[in-house]
Amino acid sequence: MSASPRKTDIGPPHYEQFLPPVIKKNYGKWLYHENPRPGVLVHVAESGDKLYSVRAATPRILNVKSIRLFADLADKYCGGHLRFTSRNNVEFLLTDESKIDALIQELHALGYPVGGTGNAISAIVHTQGWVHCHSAATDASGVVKSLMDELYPHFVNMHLPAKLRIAFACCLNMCGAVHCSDIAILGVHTRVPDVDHVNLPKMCELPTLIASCPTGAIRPATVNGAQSIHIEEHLCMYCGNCFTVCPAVKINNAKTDGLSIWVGGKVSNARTEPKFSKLVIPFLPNTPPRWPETVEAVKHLVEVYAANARKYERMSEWVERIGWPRFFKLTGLPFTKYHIDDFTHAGETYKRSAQLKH
Amino acid sequence: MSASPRKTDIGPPHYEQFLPPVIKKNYGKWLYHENPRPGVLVHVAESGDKLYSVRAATPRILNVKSIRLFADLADKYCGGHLRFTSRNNVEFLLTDESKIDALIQELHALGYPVGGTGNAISAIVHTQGWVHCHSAATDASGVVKSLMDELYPHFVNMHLPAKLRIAFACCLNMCGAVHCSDIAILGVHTRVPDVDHVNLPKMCELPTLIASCPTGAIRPATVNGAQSIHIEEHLCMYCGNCFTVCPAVKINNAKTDGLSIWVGGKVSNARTEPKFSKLVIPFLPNTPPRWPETVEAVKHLVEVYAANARKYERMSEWVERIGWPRFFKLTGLPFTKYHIDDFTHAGETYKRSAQLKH
Amino acid sequence: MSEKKRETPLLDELEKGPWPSFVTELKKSAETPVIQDLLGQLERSYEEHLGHWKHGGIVGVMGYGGGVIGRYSDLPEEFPNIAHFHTMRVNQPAGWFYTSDALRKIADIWEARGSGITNMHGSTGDIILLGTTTDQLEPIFSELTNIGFDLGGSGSDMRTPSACCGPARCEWACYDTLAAVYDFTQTYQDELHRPAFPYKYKLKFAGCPNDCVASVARADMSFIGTWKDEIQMDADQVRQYAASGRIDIQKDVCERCPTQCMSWDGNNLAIDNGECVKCMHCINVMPKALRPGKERGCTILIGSKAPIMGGALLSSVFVPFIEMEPPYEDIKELINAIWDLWGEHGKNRERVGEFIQRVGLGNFLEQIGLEPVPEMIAYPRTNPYIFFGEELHEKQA
Amino acid sequence: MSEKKRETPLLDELEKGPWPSFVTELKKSAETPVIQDLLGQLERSYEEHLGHWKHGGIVGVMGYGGGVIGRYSDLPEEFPNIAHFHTMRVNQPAGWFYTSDALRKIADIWEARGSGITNMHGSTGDIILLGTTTDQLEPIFSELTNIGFDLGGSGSDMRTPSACCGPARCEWACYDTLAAVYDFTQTYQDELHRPAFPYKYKLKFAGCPNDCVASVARADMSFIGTWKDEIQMDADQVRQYAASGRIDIQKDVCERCPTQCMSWDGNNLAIDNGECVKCMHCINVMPKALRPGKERGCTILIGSKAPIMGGALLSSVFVPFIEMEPPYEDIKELINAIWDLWGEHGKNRERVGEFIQRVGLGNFLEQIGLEPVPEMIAYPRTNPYIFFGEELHEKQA
Ligand code: SRM
Ligand code: SRM
Ligand code: SRM
Ligand code: SRM
Ligand code: SF4
Ligand code: SF4
Ligand code: SF4
Ligand code: SF4
Ligand code: SF4
Ligand code: SF4
Ligand code: SF4
Ligand code: SF4
Repeated sequence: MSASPRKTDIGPPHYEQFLPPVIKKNYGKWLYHENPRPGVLVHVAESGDKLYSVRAATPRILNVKSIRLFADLADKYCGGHLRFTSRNNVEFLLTDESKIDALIQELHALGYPVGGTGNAISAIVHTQGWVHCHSAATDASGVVKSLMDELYPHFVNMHLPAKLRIAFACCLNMCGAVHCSDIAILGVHTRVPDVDHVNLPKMCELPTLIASCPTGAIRPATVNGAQSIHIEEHLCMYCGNCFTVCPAVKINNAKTDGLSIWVGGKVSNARTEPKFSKLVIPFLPNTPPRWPETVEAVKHLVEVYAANARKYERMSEWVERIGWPRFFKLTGLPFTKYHIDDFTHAGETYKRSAQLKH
Repeated sequence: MSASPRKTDIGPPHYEQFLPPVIKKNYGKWLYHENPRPGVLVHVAESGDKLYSVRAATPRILNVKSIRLFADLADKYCGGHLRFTSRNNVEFLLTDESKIDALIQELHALGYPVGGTGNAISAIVHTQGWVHCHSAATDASGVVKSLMDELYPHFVNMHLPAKLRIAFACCLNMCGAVHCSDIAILGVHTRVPDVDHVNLPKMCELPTLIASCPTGAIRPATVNGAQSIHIEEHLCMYCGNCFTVCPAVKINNAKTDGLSIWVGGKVSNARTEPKFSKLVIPFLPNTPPRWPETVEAVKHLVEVYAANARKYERMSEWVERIGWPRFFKLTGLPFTKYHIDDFTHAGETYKRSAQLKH
Repeated sequence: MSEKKRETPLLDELEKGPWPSFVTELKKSAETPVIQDLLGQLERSYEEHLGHWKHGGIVGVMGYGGGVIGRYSDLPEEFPNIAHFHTMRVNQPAGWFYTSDALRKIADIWEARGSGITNMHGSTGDIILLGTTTDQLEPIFSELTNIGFDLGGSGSDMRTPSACCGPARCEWACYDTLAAVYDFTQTYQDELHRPAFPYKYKLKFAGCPNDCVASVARADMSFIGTWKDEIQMDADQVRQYAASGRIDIQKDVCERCPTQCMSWDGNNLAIDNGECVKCMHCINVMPKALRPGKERGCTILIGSKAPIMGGALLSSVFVPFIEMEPPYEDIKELINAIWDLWGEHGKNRERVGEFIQRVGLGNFLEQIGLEPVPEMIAYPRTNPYIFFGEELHEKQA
Repeated sequence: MSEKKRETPLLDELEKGPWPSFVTELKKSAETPVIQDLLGQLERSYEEHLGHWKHGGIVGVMGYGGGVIGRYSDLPEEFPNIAHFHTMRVNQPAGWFYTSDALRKIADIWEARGSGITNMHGSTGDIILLGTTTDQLEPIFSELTNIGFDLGGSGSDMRTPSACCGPARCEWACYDTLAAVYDFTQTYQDELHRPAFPYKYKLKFAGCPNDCVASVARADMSFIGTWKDEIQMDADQVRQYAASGRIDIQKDVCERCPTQCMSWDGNNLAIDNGECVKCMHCINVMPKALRPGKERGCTILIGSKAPIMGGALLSSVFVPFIEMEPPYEDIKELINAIWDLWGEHGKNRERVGEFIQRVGLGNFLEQIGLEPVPEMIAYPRTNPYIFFGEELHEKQA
């Protein structure tokens, strides 16, 4: 192949070539949809045509061998057409309703369960972790796998009050959009980074490094003769941004890295406006291979939510109705000073009224 | 008198000596109240006793001669008992319902109209202005008098959807607590202060002066030999705090001082939480003796509110229901870049959702 | 100059109209030279659109640092009788209750030794005696103390506390606001008269969440009455309100309840009191039928202020619920702890509300020894910038 | 070392349980030395609770600055086969639609020249090819372009835009998200491949306010479909939903409407469309009965991002409503104006959302020549610190 002249800036292939005939024909002319069973959607067009989507879970890390399996299934059931979702599930696009059961059976047999639609827990948006990233406070795929093994029943059923979106990110860069999820798990560093004064001068630009600190904790300093930096411990909140711009400032710490849990974020505009996730568990220990403390904590949050929220009430909407004091009571989670914001807009998060439940 | 030994730290007289018998008897045992007519409240005690309060307007600036008139009325109608309110009205405390009409007639005759109760516009909380303060961008009592002459019908009636609280302050120090009123009028300086370099060194402490600037616009500078300051024009938003700590930095400016209008603040916890007033008219000219532009603007706001708000809906609650875009449409007020916050928490005021009326 | 009456054509405009006129009040003493000059300078301000006051040296009474605001005309030659025109702040009686007798005594003193002009009252709550000369301050002070009055606050001290009429004239008072404001004012006389704080510190006492003294907006410490148990209801009275037709209980009451915790079936009103946030609305609308509960106390909030310098603040929850029983020991311990901490670490002209934001509410609570509770916040932090400090892993260990 | 299979007792634990296992995915290529070392290093991380990757020099393909993330093991001696383990980001097709054929071609290339491990997909939307060596980058790139694929973004460039399935598979799409994402991606190929911005710039296209690509939280520019006119209603279908008993129209629909602009009398559903804020809830609950209106377009919001460094932001309204018609000239003019301004005045690693807050939304709009409208704000300023500048009085004059 590589004989042919070098091509650049061609951009992605045009999507049209990937659309199945039923979509080409009814493009933009869909009338409504139904969700007959978990993981199955049917979209009905003005023309009366029907498109069946069967959604299956993936670990997101996919071996090309598995991709070929999906391709084979697509050929067998969907005239070769499939897609992936914004939450990393795979969707098979059928026109023949009668083939759905067989497809689902094959998928389950291959270990890719069908579900994630409607008021369920869909796949966890997540990140690289120890598999590929340098700033990970914990692994991503392992935590996600451990969680979804436990939350599995909520993926293959649709019994929750509303959609429950879970996200995971392995460091404060938050590549998984944990900042706006119903439940978010965030890897956190909790110690001031160690500075490698020997390599720093070679590896990093001081101005960029100093500018990288959100709290201005980094000061220039001369360490055994060489230009380096000093970190004001009391100003450091371990975000790791210095490490992002300078590998000689080591943020990873086997003993003190851990996980934190956040709830009540939301992206859609449905009913209530989009909002950020809020801290509910500041720190949990980093315990591979199964992170039992984290799994328990998330499971507990899901259960309390499921037991108390009203129909069509997202996690955030439920908490706002009952109020945060009640949330901490119901979940039994301790409220600490760590929960109280102390960054730039902290004052905006204080309760500035006497409207309280006593 | 002044022969007697010098007393200090005695504090205010004990309130009990000022309470009328009916209050002493029913203290803390009031059952309910009614508001039979504008300016008249009747409080009924568990004992069945009734206390009638007749509320009259004052200009707040009171001549001792007027205070004696009030004292005489209190003797004649109330066994010598009266009080003032947190909004500077005077309240006469009667037990004999039959005397109310006569009292009201005398008060009107003396020029102190009765009203301000219930869903009305009560007295305007205000400040010193040119009568006594040094940093006033405009006069207080004159603007208030001009406004209340026009809003008078809303003081002597109770036809508004809810209480409408108006406040006035003559500079950004906001002694009148305009920051949380349904409608607020705020005197504003709009030019960088003039520095009197000759007197500054004698009159002011440089560190205090420099520290006084919320935006850090004040820099030390040597002006014709002497230590003085330089003000970064683009950083100055004319708050006048430098003048408060240093009279040599002159903030008052006959040509450019003016007034601004704010709406939608609230103090009570009723229904909705307390909130700040928001800017709706950035600048109106300073036009004594009657400030027609300001009077017109406020009157217009009251009318639009009265015509559109629902029963028991404070200004802020009405605006929040219809939304700010609709508010600017209904009032016809121009929306400008001045309305968009650009101070510390500005980003918190941006609309961060797609929930819009189109 | 102060002989002949001054022309005040602009001010005269403000004697017209139905609202009581401050110009008329001034002119009631038109015969005095002081008022002549005051009118003259004010007319001049109206002509020029410019104030003519300046602050000069601190003035006051012996042993006090607060209570007097020094004022000087910047046109002393033209208006010699107001060259000095200081304000005295006199601590009002709790709830602004007076007898005619007390008012006359104040009037006499002020007419004899001052301008005869007052503000009833200043917006912190004091009786404002507007305009006198330095030499009169001491005599006025001793005459005031002789009739039982004292000065209020000014400068960086505890400011004159104020309170709503509370149990004296209101059925909704959840604690005795008058007893409280009197007690705290007396307890802190030294802090009130002798400025020793980084900045001013204001206390306001409101008997219920209607907050009729605007404490949540204008007090460094806001005491807002509230209750814990069920709203007291008289079911017949509810029905009478419904019958009266003056209010629509479903629309005007239930649907306006912030927590939607009320339901009305046309005959019975049910309140899910556990969900009630004590906003007062339903009680306000039906005072004959509903009343605050019986387990009463107050919510203490902290830190409100005007914009200077970091921006205006509303007070935020500090103690969600506490009973208000004299001698208020627990509360005074808290206040002393706050004053010690803020007094030591607060910057010059930094209000306590700004101080708390600077050091962080969590640290602030830790320093004064108060447990953080979720009632203190609207919602937990959304940013992950958590200062764990060493404790975290000590705790783990 | 990479000869004999590595023991991975900890990772093996993650092959248990019903959820598909990434470990199993890795082991599907257990025969390759690369995966042996990857498993080995990962097992090591699980033992030590520590990652073993470092970033080193920038790597990439000729003429591009983005699209490849350089990764190096910090234990190269022990795991030589992953000493270099770079990620290639491949720009996904709009809406993530594929044919089996296209997927097989990618699989073949990646198996031959890379680890054979992918992410379908990365959270920006790219196909992530996880792990190869520097010398393979060019050959892989040319083979990818030969099958019609190109690299995505990384570094301070425009990042790979993404879109929801939109009109291809959704009845609620208010504009053609696939056409739009394709057009903008092609228009800005240079900005996508050659980092020249202060920081990254992400575009996400959602067909309606449900925002199925999380654009409001994760895109510097969020295109959210919406409509202007009435919600389309099929009254019979509404009644059938009511009859079905599956939803209570009063409780589940009307009472959950954020503006309370719907009313249901048991037979007819009325919508006061003027008050509707297009939240989608009622439509979501009754897809057979309700649909977005016919006058469709999108709301453009700007500035969302993760916490680094000033704190996370949601996008804020930039253009309240605009029709989405190719070639999208007006929008492209706006984008170019933003990139010019931000490109010139933005600080290194300052996202556009942070830039706007620093310079002030008002000034930002003025600079790019857009009129401020109240739709852009939640509420007007509450602080009086207004920078009037000279214009004010020029205007007056
Ligand atoms: C396939 C997908 C779009 C894509 O191009 O990939 C999609 C597809 C649909 N979404 Fe979505 N949404 C998809 C991600 C999202 C996201 C983004 C995310 O999760 O990161 C959101 C925002 C979530 C949030 O707010 O945090 C999202 C918020 C919604 C909502 C609003 C839910 C709410 O009440 O807030 C609806 C409406 C509903 O569910 O009733 C919706 C509805 C739908 C419908 C019913 C639209 C339709 O008529 O076809 C589709 C089936 C939903 C289902 O799964 O039951 N979709 N949807 C995404 C599937 C992800 C997955 O594999 O699970
Ligand atoms: C006399 C006074 C307290 C005092 O000790 O001086 C007072 C007295 C009463 N207030 Fe008040 N309020 C007084 C200032 C306030 C303030 C403070 C202020 O205006 O600066 C507020 C907060 C205003 C705000 O939120 O901005 C205030 C918010 C209320 C409310 C809540 C109104 C609302 O819906 O938000 C009520 C309840 C009601 O009106 O139904 C209330 C109710 C009452 C009642 C009915 C209480 C009672 O049962 O006696 C009293 C008669 C009200 C009336 O005027 O109709 N009072 N009230 C103050 C009279 C001021 C005046 O002269 O007009
Ligand atoms: C007299 C009074 C206004 C009135 O006409 O009622 C007043 C008058 C002054 N205030 Fe005030 N403030 C008065 C109540 C207030 C209030 C309202 C309140 O206390 O409820 C506030 C807003 C609430 C607060 O405390 O934040 C208030 C916020 C200020 C500020 C801004 C403080 C801040 O932190 O933002 C200043 C500036 C300063 O302290 O330097 C200030 C400063 C001043 C000064 C001393 C001007 C100065 O820079 O020296 C004024 C003296 C005027 C004069 O010539 O007499 N005054 N001041 C009020 C006191 C009368 C009394 O004791 O009863
Ligand atoms: C691969 C991916 C995570 C994943 O597993 O899916 C990823 C991986 C990295 N991200 Fe990310 N980000 C990825 C999507 C995101 C997202 C989500 C999104 O785009 O929707 C975000 C949050 C939204 C946003 O842009 O703010 C995100 C916010 C960051 C940040 C913080 C940026 C900020 O302004 O706060 C950084 C730090 C930085 O840029 O230096 C970052 C930096 C990184 C770096 C390059 C680490 C670094 O410091 O160099 C990671 C490389 C990992 C690796 O070894 O491959 N990544 N990153 C995602 C890109 C795949 C793709 O192209 O499809
Ligand atoms: S979240 Fe942090 S550790 Fe995880 S992939 Fe993104 S940058 Fe790497
Ligand atoms: S970890 Fe974050 S806070 Fe700490 S020094 Fe580095 S950049 Fe600053
Ligand atoms: S608001 Fe300003 S000008 Fe008016 S009295 Fe207070 S400090 Fe003086
Ligand atoms: S007026 Fe305010 S902003 Fe301007 S220099 Fe003085 S203190 Fe600073
Ligand atoms: S605050 Fe409450 S108790 Fe005090 S007067 Fe107002 S309504 Fe009555
Ligand atoms: S007091 Fe307020 S919150 Fe409580 S029931 Fe009445 S209206 Fe509802
Ligand atoms: S964002 Fe709207 S249009 Fe796009 S898939 Fe989701 S629901 Fe459909
Ligand atoms: S779309 Fe939302 S706002 Fe509009 S009517 Fe339906 S529920 Fe109400």
